[in-house]
Amino acid sequence: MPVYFLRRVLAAIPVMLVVAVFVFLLLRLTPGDPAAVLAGDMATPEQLEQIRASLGLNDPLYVQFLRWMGDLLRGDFGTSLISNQPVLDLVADRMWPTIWIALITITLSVIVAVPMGVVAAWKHRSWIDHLVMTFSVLGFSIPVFVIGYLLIKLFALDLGLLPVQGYVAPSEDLPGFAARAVLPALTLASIYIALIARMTRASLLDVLGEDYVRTARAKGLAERRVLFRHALRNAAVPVMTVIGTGFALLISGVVVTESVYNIPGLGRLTVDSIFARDYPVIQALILLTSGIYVLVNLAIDLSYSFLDPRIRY
Amino acid sequence: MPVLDIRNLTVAIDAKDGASVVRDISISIEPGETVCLVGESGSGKSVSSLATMGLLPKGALKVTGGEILLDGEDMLKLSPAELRDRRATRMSMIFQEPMTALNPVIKVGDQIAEVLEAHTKLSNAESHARVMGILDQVGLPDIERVARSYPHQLSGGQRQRIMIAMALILEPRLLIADEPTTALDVTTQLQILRLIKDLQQKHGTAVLFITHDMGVVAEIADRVYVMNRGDMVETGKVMDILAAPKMDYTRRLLSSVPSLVPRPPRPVASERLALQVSELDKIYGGGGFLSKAATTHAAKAVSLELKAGRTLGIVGESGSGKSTVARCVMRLIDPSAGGIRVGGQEIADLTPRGLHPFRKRLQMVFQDPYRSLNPRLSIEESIIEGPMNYGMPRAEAVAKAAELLDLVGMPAGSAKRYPHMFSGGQRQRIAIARALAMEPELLVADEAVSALDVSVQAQVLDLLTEIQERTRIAILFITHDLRVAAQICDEVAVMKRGEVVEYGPTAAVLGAPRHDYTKSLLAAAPGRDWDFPNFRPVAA
Amino acid sequence: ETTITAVMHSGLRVLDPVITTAHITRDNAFMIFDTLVALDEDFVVQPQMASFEVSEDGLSYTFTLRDGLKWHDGGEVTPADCIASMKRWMQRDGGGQMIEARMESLEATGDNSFELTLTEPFPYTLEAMAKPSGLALFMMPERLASTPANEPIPEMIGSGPFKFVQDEFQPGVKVVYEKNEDYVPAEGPQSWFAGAKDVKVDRVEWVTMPDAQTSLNALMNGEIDFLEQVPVDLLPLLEGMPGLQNQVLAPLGYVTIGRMNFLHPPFDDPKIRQAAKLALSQEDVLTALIGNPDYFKVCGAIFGCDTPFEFSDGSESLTSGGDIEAAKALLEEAGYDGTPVVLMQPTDVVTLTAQPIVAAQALREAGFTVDMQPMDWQTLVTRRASQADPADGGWNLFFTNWIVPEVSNPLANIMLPGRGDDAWFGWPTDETMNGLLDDFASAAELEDQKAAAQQIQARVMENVNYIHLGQYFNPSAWSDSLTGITEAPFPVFWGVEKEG
Amino acid sequence: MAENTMRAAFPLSTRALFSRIGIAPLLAGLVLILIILAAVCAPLVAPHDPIYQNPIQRLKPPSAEYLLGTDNYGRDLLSRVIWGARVSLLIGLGVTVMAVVIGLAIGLVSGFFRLADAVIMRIMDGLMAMPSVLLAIAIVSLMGASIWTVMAAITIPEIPRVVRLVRSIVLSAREEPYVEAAISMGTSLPRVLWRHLMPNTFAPLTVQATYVCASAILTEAILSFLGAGVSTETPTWGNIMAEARIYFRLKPELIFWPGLALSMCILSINLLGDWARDVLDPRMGKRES
Ligand SMILES: Nc1ncnc2c1ncn2[C@@H]1O[C@H](COP(=O)(O)OP(=O)(O)OP(=O)(O)O)[C@@H](O)[C@H]1O
Ligand SMILES: Nc1ncnc2c1ncn2[C@@H]1O[C@H](COP(=O)(O)OP(=O)(O)OP(=O)(O)O)[C@@H](O)[C@H]1O
Ligand SMILES: [Mg+2]
Ligand SMILES: [Mg+2]
Repeated sequence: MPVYFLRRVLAAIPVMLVVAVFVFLLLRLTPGDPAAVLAGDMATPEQLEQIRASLGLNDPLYVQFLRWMGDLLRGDFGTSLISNQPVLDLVADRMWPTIWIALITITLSVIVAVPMGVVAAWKHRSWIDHLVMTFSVLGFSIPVFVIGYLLIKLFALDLGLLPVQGYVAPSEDLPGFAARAVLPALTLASIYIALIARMTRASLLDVLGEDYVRTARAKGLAERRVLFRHALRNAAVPVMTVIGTGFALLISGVVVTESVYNIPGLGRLTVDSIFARDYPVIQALILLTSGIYVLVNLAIDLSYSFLDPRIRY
Repeated sequence: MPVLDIRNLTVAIDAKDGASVVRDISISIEPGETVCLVGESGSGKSVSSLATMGLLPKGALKVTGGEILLDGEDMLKLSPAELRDRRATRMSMIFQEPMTALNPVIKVGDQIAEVLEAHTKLSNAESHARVMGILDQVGLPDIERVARSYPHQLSGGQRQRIMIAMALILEPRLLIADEPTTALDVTTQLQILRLIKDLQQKHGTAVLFITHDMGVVAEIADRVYVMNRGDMVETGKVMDILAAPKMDYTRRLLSSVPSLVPRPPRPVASERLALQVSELDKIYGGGGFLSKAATTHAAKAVSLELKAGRTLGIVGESGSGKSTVARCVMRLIDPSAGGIRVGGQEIADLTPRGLHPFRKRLQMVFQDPYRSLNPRLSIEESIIEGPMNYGMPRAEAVAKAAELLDLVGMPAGSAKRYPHMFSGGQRQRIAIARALAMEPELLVADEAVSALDVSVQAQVLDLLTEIQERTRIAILFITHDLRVAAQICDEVAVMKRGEVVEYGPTAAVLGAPRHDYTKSLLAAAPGRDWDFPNFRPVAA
Repeated sequence: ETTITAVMHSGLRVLDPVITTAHITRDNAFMIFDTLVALDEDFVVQPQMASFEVSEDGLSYTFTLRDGLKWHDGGEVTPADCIASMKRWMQRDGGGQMIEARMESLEATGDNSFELTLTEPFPYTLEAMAKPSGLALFMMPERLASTPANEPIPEMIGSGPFKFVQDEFQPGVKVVYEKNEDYVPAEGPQSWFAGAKDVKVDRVEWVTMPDAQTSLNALMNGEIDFLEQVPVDLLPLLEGMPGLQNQVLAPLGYVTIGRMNFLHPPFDDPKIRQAAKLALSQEDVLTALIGNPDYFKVCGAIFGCDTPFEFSDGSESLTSGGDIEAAKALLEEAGYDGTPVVLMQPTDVVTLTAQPIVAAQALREAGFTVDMQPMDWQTLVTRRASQADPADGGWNLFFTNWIVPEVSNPLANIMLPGRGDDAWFGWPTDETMNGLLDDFASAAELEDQKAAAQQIQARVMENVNYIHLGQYFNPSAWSDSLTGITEAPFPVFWGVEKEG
Repeated sequence: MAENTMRAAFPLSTRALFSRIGIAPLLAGLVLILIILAAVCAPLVAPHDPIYQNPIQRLKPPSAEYLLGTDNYGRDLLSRVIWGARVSLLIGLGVTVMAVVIGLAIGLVSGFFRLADAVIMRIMDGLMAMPSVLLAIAIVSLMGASIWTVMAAITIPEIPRVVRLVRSIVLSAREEPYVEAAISMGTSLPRVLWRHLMPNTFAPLTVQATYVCASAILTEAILSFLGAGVSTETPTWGNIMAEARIYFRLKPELIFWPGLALSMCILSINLLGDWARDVLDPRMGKRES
């Protein structure tokens, strides 16, 4: 296990390097100029040039890249070109809302989606199955922001049950946090639930055709036991996998959800930074989200060995 | 009163006007009796047994007539809950594939205990004691450890013992065993058969034993039922059936079973060496940065020689390295050390490009006839691919394909059809035709008949013999079935754990084995005392 | 404790008001920093931190700091601080550079006074120092003001009515201000940026909401107190909502303009520029942009209607719905060869998406080939700095908006100077205009200034230095719990009270 | 027997169609055909010029002239939704074709050549790890928002998924005995790839393609929403909605109609994909995603 873990972590290095090179080149080889953003509307060309020089943007690309890499190795993610704050501070500030919303979404999704998928597989081809499948196809078919708007209209404006926007830290005001987290989490969960329910159903259907399920029935076990004790755990690996790869989807959804609900999280920080050409921040954020993605999927791979004793690392 | 009394059972496909797959069959089993249900693949053996357990796949098959009486109680009239209650307590079933029949993520001890949980009110301690008791009875070593193991940590034989323990823990009246030993090595098979017999005697259980292996039948059956395509053909005491079958179908089935007595040796026709393997070594795995994949030494210093027009058999238990040798010879994998000479030319260390000219001199027939033909190509396309790779014009190759298909006994006009339109036996013929199209000097057949019913197997073996006589091709024949080896091979090499432990003329090796391992293999072969094709015991 | 929660027009990211002309940075700076002198609602320069005296010959300006001025870190405000602040500002601001060009000396003359001496009279001096737009002149402690002009200052320490709460600042998300208890308001009634800046709440929080819909919802749900910009189309939603009110707080509003690239065809030809101008109609643009006519004003005056220099010479076609026929004729006459007009369209700025779309249709109708290229605003600002050929990375036309005070004075209006490569993007070379600007700068009397301004108006219309597309107004909305909100070119939070 | 003959004689009878295909995929196909027809014939079907602005007619409710009303530039919503189908479908199809073709080529190579595999998969892992919407926003805002950059931006993150799928199929298919048989018959590697391995990928790729297509159309809408989409002058369902979003409470129909078209379209594509999966390979569920 430790060896495997080490190997996987080492294997993540070239992946992150690919990400780093890609993002760096993407940012530098395409038009866009943080100096222009910084200087504002009335700046003259000459002022732009001065700012550019002072930001080090006139150095050759490889120099900039090596400088960035060197800084990274020393744990220095750089300083925002625009707001002049250390990138790490910015990220630390904006991280928690995103993490909280993501955690709530995942928990909610798993709690809702897995039973949905189980019931659908169990009642294969019944109306419940069709209902679940319809719902999950719908979940893939409606843009996140439309779902967001609909939920706001219904729960915040028409029924007046919840606030329409905002974020407060759970440590400050737990009920306030909860009230504001419900709608974004629901919005985000719509895709995730669809994804997980679908995968649970598909993989359970596969498993239900396996010999050991027949054996379990031949033992005279109750159907519920067959389903939850024998089938579900065997179906769990692909479901976990989808939770992992769906994480990328979650990040995308977060960007939109944070806009709709005005949550000061990492998604919006990234979008804002991209629009502002705030190179160090974009670089750090994409590297960070990619790193999290890699880690989450590593954690999920490791979880396989708990779900399925045949998998040993 | 019989324990199980199936009366006029009919099972059909669950659809409007669905065809019936089992028609009007009746089976009865007395307490303590072992009844064998035999028949070729698809004859309805499994369907009958699943119907008894109430485990027919929902929405696919349904019982449309008859009754199934278990101690006089009709299983077909029970509610699902009542039926569940009868399972494991009154009737139990064990399946063919012990790996997939056990839940891979639950410890085997828990899987057995689950039966007790579902049907009794024993305390944890009591239940644990019961589990240990039954594990002990099925002859498992170190039972505490075994109980805590997951299925994949046990060998095939051990897993099947677990299945048996699970089936018998509540001492059911009836045990149904659907091909419980087919996936096992002969030696393990013998142990399992003995175990079932022992337990049956101890508990007075009635056993319905499903198999297609006549050897097994001869070994254990009291009475035999023979099925063919959903119909019950014949039934009777085992000796009556084996010695004096009444129906043609049964006769054919029995006469297809190859005899364990080696056939008379053939004279050596040519001294030319088609294949010479010397000191071949193959080690799998290892290497790789930080990877700790264990290495497997799958072939150790294997040396073999094969003359033109002769057949060399490689036999041995599963995992002994037979396929490894074959694949090295074919250069589908790279040998770790040693030499392979084909027609005098060393090919062990050629690059893929250098190998190209020699490819056509070696061809292979694979085990699984369903996967060895590309399902998307017509069989003609599959056959002409090889010759055209070596520059034969298409028209000529097509003509040759037609010729070959005729040679292997395929109906005319089958060339344009696709593999799924043929039966397993036919597909194996096509695969042979494809190999022959290259006019190879050496044909490697890896378990080429193992997936076929005995009757089809006999036809394919005859075909190979006939072709060999005509073309003087050398055949490297890999099988785990000693009966087949005895009938087709001129020489036999016995492999064990990657080593050749005995090597010589078939008559010598199988007739008068010298190595202990060969002896134990032969001793374990079920029905070794019975000469099936001749309906009589083997002459001592 | 009372806190005003306000949603401003954009998120604050850049803090240094000398680095950027971004409005939000300036708005922020007005909370934290104070100015030496300030403009009141009559465009008159008033003392703020300092009283001033101008010598008879107009060459010497003496500033005397009022008592009790303190930095947020407790230090006294000294003339040295002010001088350093002015010098840094002069390096960057257009008005400041004009002063610097004429500056003889800038020196302290006592513990609380200093003197600016010029080589020639420059009547615009005080106005440049008081203007609330472009780069306004804010006073900072010397240690901050000595930061090089193209590097951001490291801290936000001012002497203004509010203190910046560094710990709670989240760039682009939230800025928090606390009342500066030590602040001593200036004399006189509050008027725009002049007079007493009397803070009546404990805290002000600016939060950013990227979605107009969301911020309006938040206001209607009572989650925020003040919304700087309400899309005019959405005003009907506010109508009849109890507890809310809305009003245009910046009565001068904004102007929207189109700027051409003078370096490349087709707009290097004045006739073709003229043709483009003829094709456009202020009403069409403004209707698409704003909708409700109560919130825009068709206005031919490049210095803005209701300003001292309101003239409308040469703007007939713009204000009367455009003259497509004349445009066609002129285009024909100029021999336009179909060179595509590369029109940059920002996709992410709500107040700038409509202009290119309407303009593209009008230009096409007049016979132009239009190549409209959508891009985000930041790409646009980068690209507009490129002098390359429009076919490879350059441009021909883009649109932008200004608040009226940014254009209302000829010397503040950055689009006017015609100094080629040194001019604002578009790089016109226009000696006539430069001459007129000099005339204006040296005009001592208002009447002379007006005469020069009128000629500048005519010149802009004739040479089409840019296309003036009219004025529009942005309603703000707030909850009834706020009182004392006053008109100003942009929202100020002193004088505002919050109940409860 | 009679029944069989009937079936053979009238293979397309409605009943047979329904029973063989099922109602949902049939309806989905119908909806999709309608949308494609509308897209192809947009110039004929649309009552107005989709980009002609008429400021006086801004934000008008539905009327005989403007069946669905007008947007904030006074453009006809119905015409924009119809024309929007064009671009949205073009983006969906374009992305699908590019992602599948590129992914297939890379996946085949990667699945078969161990050396290349190591490098390619690292790159693919890298691409996969980058959040796709963020990547797309970055690409679009950096390179300028034209249909082509939007398409490229959406394609790039889809490629690794296709590559992984193709590679996994190739990896398992190359162990198939018929592939070994071909090799032992002296078939060259490129030919083995082309003739024996690639066809195995078609069924799963068809299914994957439907999902790629659906998600591309959706991603375009999200990009528009975030301000990194195609110019509002070229109507796409995404940017019609994005542009109208501030009118969500005032004139919800501006979002409703394009949203309905979008969702119906994606729903249909997804349903067809599910159907294709059931038909082509009932066990594909495991490989997906
Ligand atoms: N789920 C099913 N749906 C439809 N037909 C089935 C199903 N299962 C079995 N059959 C059919 O029933 C017939 C009998 O099958 P069965 O499995 O009983 O054969 P068998 O005698 O057990 O063969 P084998 O020796 O290969 O196990 C076959 O023709 C088979 O095609
Ligand atoms: N590709 C491989 N990588 C690693 N080990 C392998 C590989 N193929 C086979 N082995 C191992 O090599 C040994 C010999 O395998 P081989 O397939 O040659 O046995 P076999 O005699 O053909 O058995 P069977 O009768 O089951 O086909 C076994 O222990 C097997 O697990
Ligand atoms: Mg069977
Ligand atoms: Mg083998």
